[in-house]
Amino acid sequence: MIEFFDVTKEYNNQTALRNITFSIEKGEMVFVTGTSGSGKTTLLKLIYLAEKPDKGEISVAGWETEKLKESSIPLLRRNVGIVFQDFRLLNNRNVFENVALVLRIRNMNEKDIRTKVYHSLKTVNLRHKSDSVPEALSGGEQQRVVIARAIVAEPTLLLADEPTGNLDVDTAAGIMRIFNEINAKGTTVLIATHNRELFKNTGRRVLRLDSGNLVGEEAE
Amino acid sequence: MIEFFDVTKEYNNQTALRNITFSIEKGEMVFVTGTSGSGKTTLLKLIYLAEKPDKGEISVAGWETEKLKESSIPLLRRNVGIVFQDFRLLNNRNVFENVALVLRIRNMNEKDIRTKVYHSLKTVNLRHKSDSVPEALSGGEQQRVVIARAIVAEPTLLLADEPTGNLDVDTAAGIMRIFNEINAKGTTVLIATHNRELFKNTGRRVLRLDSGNLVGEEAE
Amino acid sequence: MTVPYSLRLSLQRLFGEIWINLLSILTIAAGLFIVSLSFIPVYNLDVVAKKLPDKFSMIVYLDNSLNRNDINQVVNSLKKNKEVNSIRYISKDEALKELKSTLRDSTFIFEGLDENPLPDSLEIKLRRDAVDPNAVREFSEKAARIDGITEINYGEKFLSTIYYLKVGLQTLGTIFIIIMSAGIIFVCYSTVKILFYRRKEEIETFKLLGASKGFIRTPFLIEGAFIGGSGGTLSLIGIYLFSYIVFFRLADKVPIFKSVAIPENLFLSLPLVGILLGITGAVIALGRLKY
Amino acid sequence: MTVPYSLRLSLQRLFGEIWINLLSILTIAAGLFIVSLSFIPVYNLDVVAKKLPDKFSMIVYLDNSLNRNDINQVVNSLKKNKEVNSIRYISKDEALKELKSTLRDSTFIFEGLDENPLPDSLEIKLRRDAVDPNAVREFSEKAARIDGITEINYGEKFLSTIYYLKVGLQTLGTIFIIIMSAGIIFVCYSTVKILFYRRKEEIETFKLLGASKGFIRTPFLIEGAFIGGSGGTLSLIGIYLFSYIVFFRLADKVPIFKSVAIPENLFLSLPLVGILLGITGAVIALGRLKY
Ligand SMILES: Nc1ncnc2c1ncn2[C@@H]1O[C@H](COP(=O)(O)OP(=O)(O)OP(=O)(O)O)[C@@H](O)[C@H]1O
Ligand SMILES: Nc1ncnc2c1ncn2[C@@H]1O[C@H](COP(=O)(O)OP(=O)(O)OP(=O)(O)O)[C@@H](O)[C@H]1O
Ligand SMILES: [Mg+2]
Ligand SMILES: [Mg+2]
Repeated sequence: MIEFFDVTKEYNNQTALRNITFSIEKGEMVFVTGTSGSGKTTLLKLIYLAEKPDKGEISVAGWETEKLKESSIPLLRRNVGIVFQDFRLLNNRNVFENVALVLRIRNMNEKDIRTKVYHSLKTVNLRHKSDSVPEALSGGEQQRVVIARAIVAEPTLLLADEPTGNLDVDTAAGIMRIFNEINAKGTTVLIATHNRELFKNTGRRVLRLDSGNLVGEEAE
Repeated sequence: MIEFFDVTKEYNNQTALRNITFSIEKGEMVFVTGTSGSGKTTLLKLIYLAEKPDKGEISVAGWETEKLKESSIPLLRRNVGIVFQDFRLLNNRNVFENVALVLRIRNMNEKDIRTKVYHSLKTVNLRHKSDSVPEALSGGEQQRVVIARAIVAEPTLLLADEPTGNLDVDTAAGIMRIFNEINAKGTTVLIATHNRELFKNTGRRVLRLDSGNLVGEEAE
Repeated sequence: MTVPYSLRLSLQRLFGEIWINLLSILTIAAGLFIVSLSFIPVYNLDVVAKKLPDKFSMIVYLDNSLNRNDINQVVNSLKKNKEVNSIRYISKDEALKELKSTLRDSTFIFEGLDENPLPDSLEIKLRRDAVDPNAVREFSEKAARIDGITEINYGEKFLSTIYYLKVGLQTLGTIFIIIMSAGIIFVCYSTVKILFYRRKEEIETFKLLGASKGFIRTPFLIEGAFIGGSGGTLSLIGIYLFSYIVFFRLADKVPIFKSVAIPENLFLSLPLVGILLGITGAVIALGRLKY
Repeated sequence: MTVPYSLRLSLQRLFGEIWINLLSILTIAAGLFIVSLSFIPVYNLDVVAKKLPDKFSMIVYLDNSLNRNDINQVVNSLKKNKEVNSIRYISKDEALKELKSTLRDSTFIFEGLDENPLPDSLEIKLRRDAVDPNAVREFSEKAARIDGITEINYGEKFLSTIYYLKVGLQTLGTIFIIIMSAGIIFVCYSTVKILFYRRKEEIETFKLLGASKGFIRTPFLIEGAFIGGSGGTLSLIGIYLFSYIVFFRLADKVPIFKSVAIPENLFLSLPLVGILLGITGAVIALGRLKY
């Protein structure tokens, strides 16, 4: 599903990722961890093409990203559900519309949109907040809206960047259950987190980053 | 330092806090915890006057907030350092200026500003990022800038809302050490968090919120 | 993307931030109103300028010995020149009558006259575009060579005043309208651009969620068209209100307003102009979308 | 707050988002330029309108039997009226000379004259504000009662044309300038407002960090003043360039431009007007800051 070969990414001559090589099979659930600023978010951004590598090759869902035409980028992204670390919720529309946007982009009809959005919001326990604007939600509620938005279109690849940073232990456990269910249905899941609790004793593979270097891939 | 008496806060007829009464002494370090949406952020907002209570009385640092003149609100806020859950960093200035803003508001001279800002940024290990804009920082780095901004003016009251949500265990421990040091120097500290690790076995008082009700005040 | 959704999306945006959008609409309306308003005097000056040459005429004095036939021949020779628009024969009696009526207050002059001392003459009106100092001089030289014409008379100073007034008014009017329009187009564009500038982040999020360029653009174009179109329509209403008040109400008191012409059909295109401005503004404001 | 910091802050903002600020500056410049531009024809029409009454004069014919002394008495009686600006005595000989020179082409009329049939007369110029059909009629009735005056003559139609042309031009010009200015003030205000709209969140953060109202406002006011002032200065430069090109270059070819007056001193206030607009825009845009 995802392959990195000798990938290096620099921001203004400061290396964020150095000679990274790894691959993730279809249907896997993998974690990325590392201290603050170690390059987790950058790694995810390379996958959904928000950043371009300075060196090396990346392929996602069979597409070689380097050769991808600009017009195909939206097509690739429509296969990916993303939980952004900084949420990226749109403040000028309510929760329902924020989640529905993903489906509207995919040209779905209004009836299906309602069914899917409400189902997705129910999954994260926010059905009752569908008419609120993001600004009227608590931090954890906002984060769950982002999660609902990421899973609503049933993507083949789910990228979650620090998805439980604003959630208490119980709610976080609930979210992890959802991710496991989705993964069980065949979706490849990649979660960047500093929260060891999420992957401890799960037997899942963990990519460990340290100042931009990949220093380990073993399960914990 | 802080006194709540029978405080109730509603948003559009939905109760966020119900009949809350508690008090925090000068020099204490207290935690607020509770599940997502239980009212932690709302409680902090009432203290720094971003929201007004619908019922009850609040006094902060000797001021009865209900009787406070509008022109005194900035004076009160200048005694308070706030780590906002949603960061509130200004994207059109670099890290240095974001932190320095707090001191400029207090009319400090340029030389002292430089000394204090750099010292504060060094405390959170971000001295080397002082020229970056917030958008070019990782999530955890942004959170640490917010912490640096909250402590730079040596406030008499520090309010921290989920200050370690984007930080790994080690960095979070470092931040808690800083908070403890500040508290030791006499600053009252109130931390809202879902992360039990922060207060487990510290002997500090923990206010437990559940759907807007205060359900416990004991240390863990 | 279904068009109904882009439509709904743009309506939501428009009404979601109604005040700021209203401000833009009013700005564009004000801009278009001003251009249209300044178009009225320019248009009228142009109408006046075009008619100016009609005020000009040449008088050709005829030899006293000519008979009817000879005179017809002179008229025909003159008519062969393409500059000539019309020729009027003025007999010496008519000429005296005209002179008496213009000198109404000093008719005592004529009390001593026993015989009409005036000659017969022809009044020549030239075609509008032939009223130009050089052309007229050439024409009068040609005419002077015709048998039976004793003298040719026209106010050279009057002619060049008329000519330069016409050219001057038209040039100034054109420059004025061009600059006005350029200025207002810029104001409209910049209003739309500033408005969309706030949406940078929204556009970024759309892209990251997999939206195609068309999906991102369409609602902005609709919004731009709506803002521009509303602005244009408002300016049209403003212009009509203005003309009604000034030219129908005020005209009672100040009759000169009655002769002001309003190019109404031209103004009917204002909403269309607004829509075009809005869409163009939106297109430029969005720029080349890059992933 | 130290003023140098607000200054630095506003400069940082201005240059940090240079493009969008430049756009606002240019919008305001375009707006002020347009008003100033349309001020030129209005100003010139007003100058012309004010001078129109000078074209008007009355002729008073005197009895043939009056001697020098009698005439002086008539002049003095007339001068007592406050409407009178100046009086010129025209002897019958002068009158004939003038008539001959205006009828230059038809001097043959006078060939049969043995004696000068014209009377002595006085040409009266009225004060500009007295040139109004009713006032003139009243005055002429009063004057007719003076001994020695046989007849009073003035073109009634010419008078009312002049009068209504003057009133009309001035009314239209005033309306035009008021609407133009209102429109452009609105455009400027709205530009600044839209610009500051983006800063809502920034202002909110400032408040939460303990900034006083003054601290929040000052940089915005400086920014507004700078944007407005730059816009005003640019429009001034534009106007000077425009006048240079049109009135100095074009005037060679089209002499009528030479007589166009440019109210240059008035335009010198454009930067100030811009600054005022910018500051006012900023003040209104910020609104009543509430904590
Ligand atoms: N501005 C608002 N308008 C309406 N409702 C609001 C607003 N702010 C918060 N709420 C609601 O009030 C409740 C409490 O919110 P609050 O932000 O205090 O929760 P919290 O304890 O901080 O949660 P979290 O841990 O997720 O940040 C939530 O249900 C939230 O949706
Ligand atoms: N747009 C950018 N421009 C410049 N530097 C950047 C940019 N984005 C990230 N960086 C830097 O690259 C490094 C890696 O950032 P990244 O966001 O990948 O870290 P992270 O592992 O996600 O950290 P965190 O856990 O704090 O979110 C950091 O030092 C960061 O400051
Ligand atoms: Mg990150
Ligand atoms: Mg919260």
